[in-house]
This record gives sequence, structure tokens and C-alpha cells, in this order.
Amino acid sequence: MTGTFNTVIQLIYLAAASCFILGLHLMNNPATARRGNQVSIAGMIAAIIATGVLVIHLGVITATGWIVLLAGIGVGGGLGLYTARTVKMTAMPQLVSVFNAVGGGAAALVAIRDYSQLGSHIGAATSVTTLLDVIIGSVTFSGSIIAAGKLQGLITSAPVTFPGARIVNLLLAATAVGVGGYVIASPSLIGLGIVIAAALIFGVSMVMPIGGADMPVVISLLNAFTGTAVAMAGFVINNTGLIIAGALVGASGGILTKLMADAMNRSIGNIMLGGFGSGDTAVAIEGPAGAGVQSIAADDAAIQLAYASKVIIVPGYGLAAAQAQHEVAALADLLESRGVDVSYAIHPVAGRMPGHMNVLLAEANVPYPLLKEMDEINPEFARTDVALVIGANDVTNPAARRPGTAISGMPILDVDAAKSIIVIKRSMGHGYAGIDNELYANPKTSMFFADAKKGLAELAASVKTLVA
Amino acid sequence: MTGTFNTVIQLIYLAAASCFILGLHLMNNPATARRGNQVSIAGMIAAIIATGVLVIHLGVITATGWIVLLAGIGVGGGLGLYTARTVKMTAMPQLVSVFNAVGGGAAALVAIRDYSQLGSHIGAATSVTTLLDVIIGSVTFSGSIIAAGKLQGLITSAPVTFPGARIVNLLLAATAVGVGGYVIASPSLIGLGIVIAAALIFGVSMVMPIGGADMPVVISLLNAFTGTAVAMAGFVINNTGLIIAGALVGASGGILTKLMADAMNRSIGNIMLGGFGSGDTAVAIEGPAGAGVQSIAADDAAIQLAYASKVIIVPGYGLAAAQAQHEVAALADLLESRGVDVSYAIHPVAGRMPGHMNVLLAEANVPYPLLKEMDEINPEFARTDVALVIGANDVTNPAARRPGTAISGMPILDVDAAKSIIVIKRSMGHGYAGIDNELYANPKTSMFFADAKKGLAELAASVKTLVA
Amino acid sequence: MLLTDFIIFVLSLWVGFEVISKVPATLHTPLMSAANSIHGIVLAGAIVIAATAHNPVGYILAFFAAAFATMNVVGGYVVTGRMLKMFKRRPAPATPAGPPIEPSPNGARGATASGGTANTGASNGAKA
Amino acid sequence: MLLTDFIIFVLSLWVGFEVISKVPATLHTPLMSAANSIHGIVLAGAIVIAATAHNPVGYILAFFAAAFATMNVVGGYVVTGRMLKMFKRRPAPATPAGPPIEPSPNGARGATASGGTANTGASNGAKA
Ligand SMILES: NC(=O)c1ccc[n+]([C@@H]2O[C@H](COP(=O)([O-])OP(=O)(O)OC[C@H]3O[C@@H](n4cnc5c(N)ncnc54)[C@H](OP(=O)(O)O)[C@@H]3O)[C@@H](O)[C@H]2O)c1
Ligand SMILES: NC(=O)c1ccc[n+]([C@@H]2O[C@H](COP(=O)([O-])OP(=O)(O)OC[C@H]3O[C@@H](n4cnc5c(N)ncnc54)[C@H](OP(=O)(O)O)[C@@H]3O)[C@@H](O)[C@H]2O)c1
Repeated sequence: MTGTFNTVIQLIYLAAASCFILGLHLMNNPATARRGNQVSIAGMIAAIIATGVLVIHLGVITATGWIVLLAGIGVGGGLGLYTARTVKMTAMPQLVSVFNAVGGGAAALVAIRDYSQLGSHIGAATSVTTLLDVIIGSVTFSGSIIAAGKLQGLITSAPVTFPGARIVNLLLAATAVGVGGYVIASPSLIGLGIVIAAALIFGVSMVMPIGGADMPVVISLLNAFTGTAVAMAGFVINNTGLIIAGALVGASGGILTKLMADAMNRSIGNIMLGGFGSGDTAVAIEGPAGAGVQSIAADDAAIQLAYASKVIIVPGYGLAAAQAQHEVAALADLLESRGVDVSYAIHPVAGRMPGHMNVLLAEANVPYPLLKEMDEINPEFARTDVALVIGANDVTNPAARRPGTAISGMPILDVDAAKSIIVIKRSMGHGYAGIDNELYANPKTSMFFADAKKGLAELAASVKTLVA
Repeated sequence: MTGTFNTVIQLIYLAAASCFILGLHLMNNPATARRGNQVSIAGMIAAIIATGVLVIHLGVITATGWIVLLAGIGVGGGLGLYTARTVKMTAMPQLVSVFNAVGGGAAALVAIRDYSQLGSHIGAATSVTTLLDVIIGSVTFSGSIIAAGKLQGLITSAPVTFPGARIVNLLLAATAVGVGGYVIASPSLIGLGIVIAAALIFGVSMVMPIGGADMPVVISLLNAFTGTAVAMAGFVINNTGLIIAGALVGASGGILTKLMADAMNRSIGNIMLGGFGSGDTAVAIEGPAGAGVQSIAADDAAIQLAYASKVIIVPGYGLAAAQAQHEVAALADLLESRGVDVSYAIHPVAGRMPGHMNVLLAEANVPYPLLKEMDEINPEFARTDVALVIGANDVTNPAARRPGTAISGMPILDVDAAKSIIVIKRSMGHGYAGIDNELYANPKTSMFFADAKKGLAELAASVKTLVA
Repeated sequence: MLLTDFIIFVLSLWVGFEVISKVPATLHTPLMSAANSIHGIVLAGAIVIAATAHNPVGYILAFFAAAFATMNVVGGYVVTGRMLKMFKRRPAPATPAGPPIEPSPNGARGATASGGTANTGASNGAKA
Repeated sequence: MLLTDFIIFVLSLWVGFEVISKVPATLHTPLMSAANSIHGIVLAGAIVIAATAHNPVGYILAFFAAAFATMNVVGGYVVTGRMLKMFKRRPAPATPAGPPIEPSPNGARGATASGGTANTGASNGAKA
């Protein structure tokens, strides 16, 4: 191919990469996030078209090649578009995880294809990256699928582990790397097969012991893996675009993983080693229990809300579990129509994925400005008549303020500063962290024991009767 | 040279560049800034040693070459060390500007040497970067020297301009670029000479019309230029280390320039076009003037300070001009010994360079924690008995709060929130922005007309007598 | 070639490391999804191996590579777009749009957790 | 070669663009000075041209290049160091060390103007 032609292609890749960078940059800020995504898309289109032109220019591709390629693009594109369009907002993390899997898979396939084709004619340097690509790609592929399965509930979200699991993992890793080293020295497809198998199994056994609630972090980590795998693929087929974009994702994904873990004050380390990520094992003890806990009836709660001047709604995982987003929005509208100042307190890790509450409430068309970040709303609780806690537990638990508890150090919503507190949940059941919540024993607190969806409907009804 | 050897050198350059990046990253935060500088130094040492080894390995360098090189390093190093060690803290910006000049000069020399040596044997691509290097380097060289001269007062800090200056600049730029293009096509040393001359003169005529007070921003801009020139030098001698480090400085320097300009709410554009950067043309009208302005005597001021429970000191350019840093520190100690709670309100652009007040007060060993950034201290003025304004003017001018003034929109220190205000300055003279300060007419304000150094000494004296 | 590739790789790592500043937790999932779409660029790799495939195995590998990669890139961007829709702004009925945060003098770049919301808040105010 | 050099150049620009986040104004001058020292790396260039010099002109150019560059690098770092000394911490006599700022949950990276001071403030508190 002519030098200049290649140069142009390279420059397009560079421009595309710059778009990706700018896109991520803009996504650091809610105000510019959407533009960021568009910039990123533009870059991607440019890069793909450039590659297409390059291939045509090379002219080596066979007719079958074209058919295969376009068929693949058609099938993949269709699947991607359909799933992405139809998935429920709250199921997005598992979908992202699936996209992760296929991304990693594709990267691995590129290397496999390259290896199988070149056979023994490849220099050691190249085939190191080839093997890295195969291993990382395969691990991401199986790991991401398991992660998606856990979030989707197809696989138990509880940590699955067995004695000696650690050793098995070590053996698998050793096999992948060891045999990998061997097949670099003396190329063999069987060897490669063993490597792939070991890597795939390792991916499974790496994610299985991790609790469903920790999956967002795991997915983000696997995302970083995929990035690295893609970068390696770039080395293999010597494509700058892949190298830059892959490394970009690898590093930013890593940082992002750390930010996520920090937000739910876990360390990446103890997440990967499993532990209390057990998620929703919180058994719902039926009926109220616990000393000094006072419960309240729908009507009384409705009166408090209707005649309050400022109400803050504190949504939690329970709201998502009950799919009660529309009910809560309806109640809020009702109160606002009575001139009550209503806003939502969004804890960074309320729910089971970052931004869980935002997606949920967005589904019910709650105006974004009503959603207040923790740092912003905490001072306002003191001026609040009623804090309405709906299926939130840990994020309101004052125990976080003193050391020695499972959630110690996690910043919480200062719900207990409000003049009075109404908590809607089904029982005295625990949250994700699996500990009691002192808030419920607070004299200012009254518990409204109900499923969030039903409970909110009742509340709305009784408020209406009040107005009438 | 052997491939692996070269590879090692390249990797060392890469490591060095990473140190530079990490260094800058750490410098974003006062807590880690010093470590950042050390990391950066480590990287630099590695890069230089690697280059030395490379040269030895090449073995082409002549004995004279060694002598010349070491002599140059010795002389330059000595000069750099001496000036850097001995310069007064407040004269640092001009010194930085000098280092800028020599950096740009060195970059230009590299390209000149390369051009003169290779003559006509160079491909167009290379010699474009060569010419860019020569031009940018030369502009930075002369421009930085002028900037330093203005700050040092060797050249009038007032904007120097003449009718048609703009046209002259355009002509110079045109010459440099035009002839530059010509000498790429048909190499000629005379041509190169013309380019250099034009660039040098352009540097001068670019900076002359800019007021002394805007120099910090100009220096930062020229800093970015030097970075770019160095990157170009990297292209010329095909050295990755230079390319990475140069581009790094070029971009970060650019961002930094913007941050600086924003902080003193100027746009880089209108700074470069000159304008009200005229600096200290503020004529000191002798003796008090102005309606409704009440002045105060040393003793009365001393009493107010001595019996206050909370005093905030607001230093400004005047404190630096009077070199009264030690006097103010002494007064503060005196008050603290009487149990008065004293702190300093540091406006981001108080003085004539960013951090001017910090360097100044650091010289008098004022503990860093006593210096409060604007956002941090503004709320405290309301709880303050006496705000002692020393040679500060614009940064306290309430006019900034309403539109249409020269400083509109500049965030200011809410001095007028304090219970009473004492202002030490020589007269009703204007500040950098050249506008009246309504604060002085405020009934709560009493003016203590004096040179900051003398005035503060008096105050301290009378406080002492009170104690005795 | 491998060397320069490696240099490019490391520099890109640095960019990725620096580009994510303090992000409001709300944006964690969209950002993850965005990064996810970006590695869909592996499609370029899939195209290349399809171009050099000449035997059944090659074709099969190429097919799956292309399908996987396209699913990643298309799906990734669409999902991200949907997530970000939740930042669409509609005038806030009752509450004030944002906290009265002092614009910091050099608030030029890099959204901070609170800074981020402040921005949106502000622009809401403008729209409302 | 020129192409890869250019790619490296652009990526480095991005790093430089991203690495400077919101910096307290106090740090503007030290940062400027730090960046200034970094371009002292041109000394490497000076060494190279000294190595290839074989005639008086070459020697003279090499000499000045070396002298200039070394002055830049040595002076730059020393001055930066001196400026940063002013961030040395001594226990604050009277005033509290810092504002009681809630540690933001994801306060992982990137100092903000106020955040910056908060950090120092906090650590003073610890030391004092
Ligand atoms: N956001 C993230 O990225 C993320 C990721 C992983 C883990 N986490 C963790 O998840 C937790 C989130 O805290 P959270 O307060 O939002 O939730 P939570 O602490 O897990 O508590 C949820 C509560 O909702 C109640 N509930 C469940 N189903 C309900 C229904 N249908 N109707 C009404 N109430 C229902 C449960 O009590 P009853 O059984 O009595 O009803 C439970 O106590 C934090 O510990 C966080 O660290 C967050
Ligand atoms: N920090 C930066 O990076 C930077 C850079 C460029 C420009 N600026 C601009 O500089 C200004 C800084 O504001 P500022 O309040 O610090 O200073 P200012 O507004 O320039 O006012 C300084 C005041 O100090 C008084 N003064 C001068 N010499 C004195 C002496 N020997 N003793 C006592 N008082 C003396 C003068 O009044 P008398 O003549 O009556 O004494 C003058 O009004 C801002 O407008 C800023 O935008 C800052």
C-alpha cells in the first residue's frame, strides 16, 4: 500500500482516539455528558470507515470474506441494537457486562485467528502480546457472562465458593500462563486450546465467589480488562487505533473501578476476594419486631406528609425491588400540587448500582433537578418536616458514624436530622450490609410496614381523601 | 547502534516522561506538590544520563566536543544554581522568564545547528519542524527576556506601543513564515538568518505593548511556547524524550495560562492585545481626599486591634511594594500573644503574581495554615471584629459585585462584612484596575494613611504601649 | 515498531488515568458504559482478520469476531445514550434548580462531585 | 517515523491537557515553574548536537545550547523547590487548621481549589 495512504488511515485513527478522549472528558460532568457520548460515536464511525477503506484498498479480502464480515456485522449490530433498545433501565449493568463479554471475546478471537494463521512464523515479542490477548480476553469473556448472570438472577447472586477454591484458581492461572509461555516457545494449537480453556474456567471461578451486590464494581474491573485485551489485539495486528483506544479504556476503567469501590467504601481487593457482597440475602422477617419501634398507619402518615411544608424522599434498594418508581412520583406530584416542597435525596450507593436511583426515578419522569446529591441535601434535613425513607436502609444507618460496624466510615444521609421520619419497608429486615438500623428505634421515626409499591399507593390514596 | 541498546534508551526516556507527568499530577495539590517536584527531578536526571550514555555509545563525539559540552553544562549549571538560590522570592517570576528564554534559545540552537549541518539533504517534512523550532524558539527567547525586563523594572512596565505597531507585527510574522517557507524549498543560511532576526524582533514587539502586571500570564504563555519549541526540536533530532516532554509542557502550560487569566478575570486575548495591564501607573495622590472618608490615627487603630477577639489581615500589592512582610508578621504575633485570633485572607490575585502574598508572607515565616484561601475565609468576615486591609485595593472593591466596572465579575474578599475595617495605604490612590474603591467610603471603614512598612511599625509600637 | 507501539500504549494509559477526574456517582454507570463502547473499536481488528481469512476456520473466527465486536460497539453506545437521557433537563416545578455555590475563580475545568451538580443546577436555573 | 512521532506528540498534548486539573491559585506560579524546568530536557538535544559537532560553528552552537539548557533545567528545579518550600507545614498557633469539609465519598483524585487547601488544612490538624 502507498505510504501516504497508510499515513492518512493512521491519522484518522489518531483523530478517532482523540474523539474518544474528549468524549470521556466531557462525560465527567452531567452538563456535558451527552455531548461527550456523541463525540465518542463520531470518532468510532470514522475509525470503522477508515478500516473498511483500508481493507478495500488492500484488496485481499475474498467475496466470502465480505459476506462473512457483513453477516457478522449485521447479526451483531442487530442484537446489540435490539437488546440495548429493549432492556429495562435497571437491567443495564448486566447488559453492559454482556457487551464486555463480547468485546473481550472479539479481542481474543483476533489473537487466536492471528496465531493459528501465522503459526511458527511469529517473533516472540508479538506472540507474547498474542497470548496476553488470548488469556485476558477469555477471562473477561467468561467472567463477564457470569457477572451478567448473577445480576440477572440466572445464577445465584450469593457468593458461590468451596474449600480450596483459591488453590484451584491459582492452578488455573498457573496453567494459562505456563502453557502460554510454552506455546510461545514452540507454537502448538493444542497448547493454545489448553490456554483458552484454562482462562475461560478461571474467569468463571474468579467471579462466582463474589456477591451480586458487588457486581457493578466487578463489571467495571472486567471492563478495564477488556480494554487491555483490545490494546493487546492492537499489538498483534499492529493497529495504533486499537492500542490507543484499548489502553485508554484500560486505564480509565481502572480509575473508575476505584472510584466506584470508594463510593461504597469497599476496597477492590476485598471485593475480588469475595466476602460480604452477599447482596439480598437480607431475610424479610415478617411483621414488625425490635424494641421501641413504633409503627404508623397510612392515614396518619398521609396527614404528616400533606401538612408538611418540606418533605425529602429518601429512596433505596427497596424502591427498585418493589418497582415503585411510578407510585413515588405520583405521591410527590400530589404533595407538590398541595404546595409541599418535595425533593429526593440520592445517596451515591443507594440501590445496587451507581446511579440506580437516578435511572429508576428517571423512568418515572421525575425531573432531574429534584434529585439532590448527598453533599447537597444533607444540610437541608434539619429544615425538613418529614423525611420519607422508602426501602432504604444502610444509606440511612447512623451506625456508619461510629467505627467497628460493617458500614463504618460510609458517608450517610443525615435523615435523623429531620423533624420526623417515616420509613416504608416490609419488615425490620436488614439491608445489603446485613446489620440493624438504629434509625428505626429513633423516637422521631415511625415505621410504615408495607411493600413499597402498595404502601405508596395507600399513602397517595389517603392524601387524596384528605384533600377532598 | 544495536537495536536493544536503543530500545533501552527509548524506554528510559519513556520512564522519564512518566515521571514528568506524575510530577505535574502531584503538583495539582499543595499537600503533594513537593513530592511532585522530586519525582520530576528524578525523571530528568535519568533522561540526561541516558542521553550521555547514548552519546558515549555512539562514540562519534570529539574531545573538543566533550570539552565544549562540559564547559557549557558547567557554566549554565553554575549560573542557574546561583541565580535560583540567590533571587528574592518576589523576583521569581522574572527568573522563571529568564529560564524560559534560555530554554527556548537552546531549542532554537538545536534546530539551527541541525539545519546548518544537514544543508540541503533534509526532507521537507523534517525541515518544516526545523523552521517551526527556530521561529517559536527565537520568539520565546526575545519575548521572555523582555517580559523579565519589565517585571524587573529594567524596562518600563507600562505598555509601550506606537501607531501601526499591529501592522509591524503582522509584517514580521509574515516575513518569518514566508522566508521560512522559502528556505525549506531551497535551503540557504542567509534566509535562515532573516527568519531568526524577524522572529527575535517579533518576540520583542509582541511583549512590549503588554503592561507589567499582566506579565505572569504572558510568561506562562511563553512557557507553553518553549514546550512546543522543544517538542519540535525532538522532531528535528528525532528524539522521543524531547517530543513527549515538550508537548506535555506545551499543553499543560496552555491550560495553566488560561487558569491564570481566569483567576484575574482577563481573557488571554485581550491581555496579548495589551490594554489595561498598565500596572502601577496608579498615581499616589498625596494626602487623603474623597468625600465621606474618615481617617484614623495609629493609637485608635491599635486599640481596636488589641481589644478585638478576631482579626483578619487582608494583604495586597501594597504590602509587597512596601516590603512590609516582616512588620505585618510581627504585629500579628503581638496580637496573638494577646489572645487575638489572627488569620490572613489571601485573594487568588492579590499582588502582581499568583501566590504573590503566599511567597511574601512565607518570607516572614507566617505559618501556612494561617493563610486562608478566599472561598474559605469569606464566610468568616461576618464574625470578624476588625478587618485590617494592608495595601489591598481591587481585591476588596465591592464595585466588582455590580456589572459595568473594570473588575466586574472578579470574585472579591467580603471585607465589608466585618464589624469594622481599617485600611492602610498611602493615599486614595487607585489600584491595578485604576478605579475608585467604594469600601473606603463605607461608614465602617477608617483609613490609616501611611506607607505599609511605616504604618505597621507604628501600629505595633502603639499596641505594645497599650500592653505595658 | 513494537517499541513505538509500546510508547503509544503507555502514553494512552496516562491519558486514561488523567481523563477521569472526580465524577458524581450518578455518572459512574454511564461512564463505565461509555468506556465499554470504546473498546468496541476491536471491530477494526475483526475487519482486518476477515480481510485475511481464506479458509473455513478463518471465516468462522472472523464471523464471530465481527458479530461480537459490532454488538459491543452498537449496543454500548445506544445503552450509554439511554442512560444519559436521564440528564435531560426539564424546568424544575417546585424546588430551586441548584445550590447557591460561589463560582470558584478558576473553575475552568474538571467537574468535581459537587461541582458537577452545581453546573447542571446552574444551567437548570438558566432554563427554568 | 515522522508519523509515529506525530502520534506520540498528539497523545502527549492530551496528557498535558488532562493533567492540570483545578489548581489553587497559590500553585499557579510553582506549576508554571515546574513545567518550565521540564522543557529543560532540551539539554538532551544539546548533548546530541555537541556529539555531532566537528567545526567551530558547531562547537559554539553546542556550547550555548548546552549552557542555556542546563541553566533552564538546574535553575528551574531549584526555584520550583524554593517556591514549594512555602507549603512546608508548621503547627498553627491560634487558628483551627482547616474548614470542616465533609470528605466527599469519591474524593479519590484531582485537587479542587478549595479541596486543595482542605487537604493541607486537614493534615495540619493532624500534625498540630
Ligand atoms: N449503589 C451501588 O453501586 C451498590 C452496589 C453494591 C452494593 N451496594 C450497597 O447496597 C446498599 C444500598 O443501601 P440501600 O439503603 O439503598 O438499600 P439496603 O441497605 O440494601 O436496604 C434495602 C431495604 O429495602 C427493603 N426492601 C426490600 N424490598 C422491599 C420492597 N419490596 N418494599 C419495601 N422495602 C423493601 C429491605 O427491608 P425489608 O426486607 O424489611 O423490606 C431492605 O432493608 C449499601 O449498603 C451499598 O453499599 C450499593
Ligand atoms: N496576582 C496576580 O497574578 C495578578 C497579576 C496581574 C494583575 N493583578 C491585579 O492586581 C490587582 C491586585 O489587587 P490588590 O488589591 O492586591 O492591589 P491593587 O488593587 O493593585 O492595590 C494596591 C494598593 O496598594 C497601595 N500601595 C501601593 N504602595 C503602597 C505602599 N508602599 N504602602 C501602602 N500601600 C501601598 C496603593 O494605594 P496607594 O497608592 O494609595 O498607597 C494601591 O491602591 C488586581 O486587580 C489583580 O487583578 C494580579
